[in-house]
Amino acid sequence: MEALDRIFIRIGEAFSTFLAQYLPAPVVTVIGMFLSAIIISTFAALTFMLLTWLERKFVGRMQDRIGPNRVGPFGLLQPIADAIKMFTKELITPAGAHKVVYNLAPILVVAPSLMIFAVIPFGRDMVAADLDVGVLYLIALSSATEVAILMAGWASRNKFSLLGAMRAVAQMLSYEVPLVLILLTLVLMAGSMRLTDLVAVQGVPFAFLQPVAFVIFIVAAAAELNRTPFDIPEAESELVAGYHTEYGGMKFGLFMMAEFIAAFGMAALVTTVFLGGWRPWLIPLPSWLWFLIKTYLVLFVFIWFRGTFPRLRIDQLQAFCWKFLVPVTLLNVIVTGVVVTFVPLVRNGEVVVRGIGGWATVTVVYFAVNVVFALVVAWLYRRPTLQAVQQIQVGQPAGRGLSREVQTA
Amino acid sequence: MKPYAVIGAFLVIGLLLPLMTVMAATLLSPRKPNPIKQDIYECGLKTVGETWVQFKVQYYIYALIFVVFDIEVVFLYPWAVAYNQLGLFALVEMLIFAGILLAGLLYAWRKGALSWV
Amino acid sequence: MSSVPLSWYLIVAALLFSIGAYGALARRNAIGILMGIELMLNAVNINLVAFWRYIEVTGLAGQLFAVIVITVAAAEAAVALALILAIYRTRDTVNVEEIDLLKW
Amino acid sequence: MTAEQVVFVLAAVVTLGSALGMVTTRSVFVGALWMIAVFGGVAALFILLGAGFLGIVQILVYIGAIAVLILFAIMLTPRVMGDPNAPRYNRQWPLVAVMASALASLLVALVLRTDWPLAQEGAPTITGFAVELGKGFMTTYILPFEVASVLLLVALIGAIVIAREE
Amino acid sequence: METLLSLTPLVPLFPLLAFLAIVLVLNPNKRLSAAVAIGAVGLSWLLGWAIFFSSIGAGLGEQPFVVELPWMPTGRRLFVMSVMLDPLGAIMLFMVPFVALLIFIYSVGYHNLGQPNVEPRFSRFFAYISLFAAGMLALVVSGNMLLFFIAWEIMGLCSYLLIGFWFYKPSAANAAKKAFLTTRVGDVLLFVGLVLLYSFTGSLNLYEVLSPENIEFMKESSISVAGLFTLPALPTIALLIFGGAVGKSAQFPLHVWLPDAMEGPTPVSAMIHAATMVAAGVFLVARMLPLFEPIEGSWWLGVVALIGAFTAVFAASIAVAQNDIKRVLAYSTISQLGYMIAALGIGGFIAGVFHMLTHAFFKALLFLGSGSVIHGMEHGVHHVEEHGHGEGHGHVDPQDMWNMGNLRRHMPTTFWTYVVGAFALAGVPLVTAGFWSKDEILAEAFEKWTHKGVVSIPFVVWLLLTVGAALTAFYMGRQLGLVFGGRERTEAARHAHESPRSMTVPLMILALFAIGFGWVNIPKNVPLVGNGWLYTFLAETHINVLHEPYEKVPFVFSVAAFSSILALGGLALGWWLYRDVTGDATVSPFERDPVARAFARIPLVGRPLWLLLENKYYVDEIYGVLVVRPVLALSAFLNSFDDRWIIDPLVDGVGKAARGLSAVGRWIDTYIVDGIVNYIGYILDELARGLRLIQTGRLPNYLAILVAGVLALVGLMLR
Repeated sequence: MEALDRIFIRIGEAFSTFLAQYLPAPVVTVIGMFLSAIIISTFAALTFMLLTWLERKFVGRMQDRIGPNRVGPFGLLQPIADAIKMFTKELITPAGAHKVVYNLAPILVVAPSLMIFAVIPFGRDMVAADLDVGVLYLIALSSATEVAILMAGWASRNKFSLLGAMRAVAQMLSYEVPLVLILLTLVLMAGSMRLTDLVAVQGVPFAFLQPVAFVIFIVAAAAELNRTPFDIPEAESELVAGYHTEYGGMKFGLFMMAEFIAAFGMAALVTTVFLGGWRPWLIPLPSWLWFLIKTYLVLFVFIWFRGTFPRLRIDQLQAFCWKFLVPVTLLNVIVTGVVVTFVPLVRNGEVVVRGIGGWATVTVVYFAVNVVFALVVAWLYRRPTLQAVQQIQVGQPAGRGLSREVQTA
Repeated sequence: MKPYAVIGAFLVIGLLLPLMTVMAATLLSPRKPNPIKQDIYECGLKTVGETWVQFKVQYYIYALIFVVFDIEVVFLYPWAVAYNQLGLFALVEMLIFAGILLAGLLYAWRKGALSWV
Repeated sequence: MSSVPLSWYLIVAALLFSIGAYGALARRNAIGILMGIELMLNAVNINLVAFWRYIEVTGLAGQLFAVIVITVAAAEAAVALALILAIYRTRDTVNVEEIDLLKW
Repeated sequence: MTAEQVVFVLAAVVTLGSALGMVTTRSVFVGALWMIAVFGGVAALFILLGAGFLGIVQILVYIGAIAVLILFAIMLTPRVMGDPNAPRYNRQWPLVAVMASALASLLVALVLRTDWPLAQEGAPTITGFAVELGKGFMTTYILPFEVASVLLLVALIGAIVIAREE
Repeated sequence: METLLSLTPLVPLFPLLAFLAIVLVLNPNKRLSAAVAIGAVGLSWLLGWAIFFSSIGAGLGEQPFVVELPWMPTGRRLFVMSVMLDPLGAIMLFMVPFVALLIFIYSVGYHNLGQPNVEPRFSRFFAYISLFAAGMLALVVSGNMLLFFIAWEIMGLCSYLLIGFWFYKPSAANAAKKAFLTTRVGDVLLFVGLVLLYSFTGSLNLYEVLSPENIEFMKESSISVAGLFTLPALPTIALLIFGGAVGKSAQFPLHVWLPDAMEGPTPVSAMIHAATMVAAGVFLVARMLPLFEPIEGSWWLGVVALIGAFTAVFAASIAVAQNDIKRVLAYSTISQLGYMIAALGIGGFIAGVFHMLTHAFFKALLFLGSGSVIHGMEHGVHHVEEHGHGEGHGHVDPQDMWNMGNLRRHMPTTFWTYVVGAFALAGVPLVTAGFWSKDEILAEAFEKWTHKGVVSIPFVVWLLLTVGAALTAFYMGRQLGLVFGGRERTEAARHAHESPRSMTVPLMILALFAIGFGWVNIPKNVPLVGNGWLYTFLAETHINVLHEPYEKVPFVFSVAAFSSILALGGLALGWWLYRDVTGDATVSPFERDPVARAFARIPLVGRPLWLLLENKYYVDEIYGVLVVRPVLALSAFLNSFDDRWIIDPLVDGVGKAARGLSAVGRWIDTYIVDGIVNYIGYILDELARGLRLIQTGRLPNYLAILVAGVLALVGLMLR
């Protein structure tokens, strides 16, 4: 068990001792760093391929279809077929486009989503870069993606691309705020921005201590990823394909790749900060396996969303963020600040909760506070939420957003 | 320093991987450009009007509020990290800080700056 | 302490500052001017952090001041861009040579 | 050349080269992209100086917030953005170019001539800067902390009032 | 008692809180705003007096009470705000909040609270004036230059806001701008001085800065101005700081703002002229006196003395020829401030401070009294206009003294209190406060010149001040005669009536102090009543600050007698000449004014001389030509300025210059003096045209100039 848990670390150690016989130590370190980057990136890329299959299969089932089933057993080889198709399709650069920026954008959009995994702890002691400002780093990365999307939209010189990019970035900006505030709440509880510390503190997963924040986080994460029901930037019925309208072949493939890898990264983040990361739940399995199980669980929820909810309109989307999520999460920070003062998890950098009794108390207190908080929020928002729900039910078709957004100059 | 070096390696690989993919695709794919293929896609019709249309100022307003919150993050995260080493005073301080932040949000709300239309 | 001497950082900052000043002074587009100013602020921040690293490494002030500078830069950019948008709406230009009401 | 020097030179070249790109390019949008590269280079310099927190903050605020704001503003002024023949510079640019080079050379001379009071070799440095910063904000630097929030509030209100279409 | 002293920082805090409360919350409710403002300043007053009385004999001169508040850490240095209480500050705490409180109470009646014609921005007035009081109180208790300068600037702002309180009147708006810009000249000088002081001493603490070692150090140092030339440090710093006082205390040549400042509401005039703003300048010089080496008597101290003495006579002579009741008082304020500055300038520390204190009481009294007169006259004017039995006079100016007359019958309380104030200002012997303080200054000067001989600054000061004393008595007699004596010269004066209680009660209280406050410092050698109490109280400070015991000035009978004769004679003459004049404001001065008539009899120069006095030596006009017009012309010029940078101004300039030359020819024929002045102005005007080229209104041009400045600075650092 122990050996299985540490198998990847053992392999790495063995490899570097092997290299150290022939090469000086600094070179080995550098090679080790690049190798870890390459391995993790490749793993992420493979996950992307798996995810495309999974999503099509799941959504197909939800929609009473079968999904891909021709290439390979259960259609498992479908992603490979897709890859071959993309590699061999012609790469077009539109006539009016700004060539450099147009071609740079898909590359720059992939890099940040891959870089997410540098700080994610995949298992016990399995983290590439144990950064002390890990949470801030992750927030910073999402902003780099925004710039790449704007580049794609601008350089295509297509009004659908530009509009899609503007929408996407506006949406990502807006939904980043509740995400950041929720992460702030968790950092407040853990007293550290280091993701390994965040995992270490979770004697009980934070999802139980902060259920309200957990639910909001999942919702906001879906929006941050531009996924249904928040896929307004690439709403097919209005904007063709959003900011990547003009992209084809492998360049389009890179956008898809970035999107899926970012989804995977977001799921990994949710796992790390809310579900206890690699910490096993009851069944003793290797830590990295537990991490993957939890991450795929979260990914399943994202896919489930896609199969279930209709798309929002952009005004509803922004109102939902700024008028509901942001105030609620900000209040949650304040409430948690008060609770942490009286029932601390960490004091002076040391975890102070001891034993099952201690964790039970903490869980009960935090959960109770969250329930009260949720009730108060529900009371505060009772009429506006009702109205919002009504709007969604009897509101106009989503296509109306476009005409309002583009002004007659 | 070490974690940042690893991140540097990730940055390099993160840029190289898609770059190599695109280069491989360039090698593998055919290349037969023609003006119609390279035209801007507008559901099969000729492009109408300017490409760079006039956007609503509302986009800017959202970005603006985001900027303010983003900066607050820079101040609030250090506070959150140090919070377990500080007393109740830190809570009061943060309440003032967050109160001012909330006041700004409420102001924007009341001004109608949060509404899309 | 470090294989890079302090003066290297300061020289980079000085050059960045001068380029930013050139951008701020020579651009016609008001947004371009703002961008030049942001470069200058960045150059100042490099200096602050370099001084922190090489001279006052035990104190907070160097980095903290850089944080404050970043804050001020953000506030400045927000308001300046709002002004530029307002001018664009009313006068249909962001060319500073056409915006000369300052002399009134 | 040590590794640190190599990285420094790389970061410096990216920073200064992008800065030059920013001021010389014709399109404001592309200029803004160059500016983002400058911000990235400066962040690398911060990290190299051991100010990791500040490096991340630099990316977070400058690229994530300020640069996006600037890009949005460019998008919102399409008649300017769309004019490919608009001249880059105003009439005084040759004079300014001379002045900027003079400034650069004077500053460099000043840097080289000054005898900097360097700290002792191996002076204790701050570890976990974010924590120290948080403590500092709650004690010595409490005024800047609160003033910053007021400043941001003022900027928010001011910018909303100015930018809104009535 | 220690605890009481430790409450000192609270004194300025109450009005500050009142200001915030009114501005943020209370302003819709006029009555509550006034109540809060008065309550706050009342608390300050109670606390101020409690602190003052407990400070007697507390040895504060030896060991001032200090509270330090850390303010801003910058790098390795921490800027500190400190509150200090020494006898000088304590005695100010006796005077400032008390006078301020009375003025606040008076304002309630002045702005017609509870009547239909109440001031619409009543609450705002109380907010401003509370901030003003807070600024002055903070200034008084400040222990370092940082807090001092902040308080100083708060007062500058408040004076702008209050003088321009009725900003819809163009005259008020202009007066506010004038006050702000004129004092700004002084403020910049003061700021440079303080920065230099800080750079030499490395401290902001007043007592540390003024330590003998630092003075000695500055005396030996010199300031290099951009490496071009050097200046001796101590005189430069001292005179720069004195520049601040010149601006704030309205000394020549920066006195022009003060007479115009009466465009604000009268309580504001009283506040500015009596209790706060102008006293601040004198207070500054008194605080910084060690910089001037008063014991040895340096040349730059002589500059102070001469400016003060000159201003005293200069302003008094103007006051003789003014017709506006408040304008006379305004020039008398300038004149009296000249006395204080002159007293400090000959090393008479206690004499100067003493005169500042007594002057605060009787000048507040006079201003509030004049406000009461105007208030009464406005009633009369209103009445006449309403009932239509004016004799076709048109509008009657309620401030012009020629429209008044015999008001002693209609406004008895105001009359008697005004008499007290006028007597104190004129220095009616033995009874009034003004006599004792003015005599102290004259005696000081007399003592000094008898030691040094006739060819000395103290002699000049003494001579000028004595002449000034005579003039003062005369114009006060004139004013009393015109306003209260004789018959009513207009219908409005006949219908004037007494002001409400809230206005007269402060007058009565102030009248008590205008008499009684002089008694605290009757020289010891005066039989029966001599006590020299203030002297004892302040001497401690003197020793601590100047490290030298204060040289005791005895009561000199001959000086006192001489000035008494001048005072009584002047008053009597003024009253006698103007009691029975006829002719109201519509009549030419050479027909109605006995003194003007006397001037007119002198051949050739007589009439212009009177006009010179009446027009305040044309200082405003000179400044108008030298400073204001170029600035205004600048914008006018830019109006027509387009892209032709060179040709247009050249052509324009040549034409203008030619026209200017012919105009000069015309002017020489008529007004020689005025013409020369205008011509100089015109030359400057034309020169300024070259500078105007840089004013393009385009941001990049301005930025380029800024960067050029940076370049120059870096170049200097490289030298």
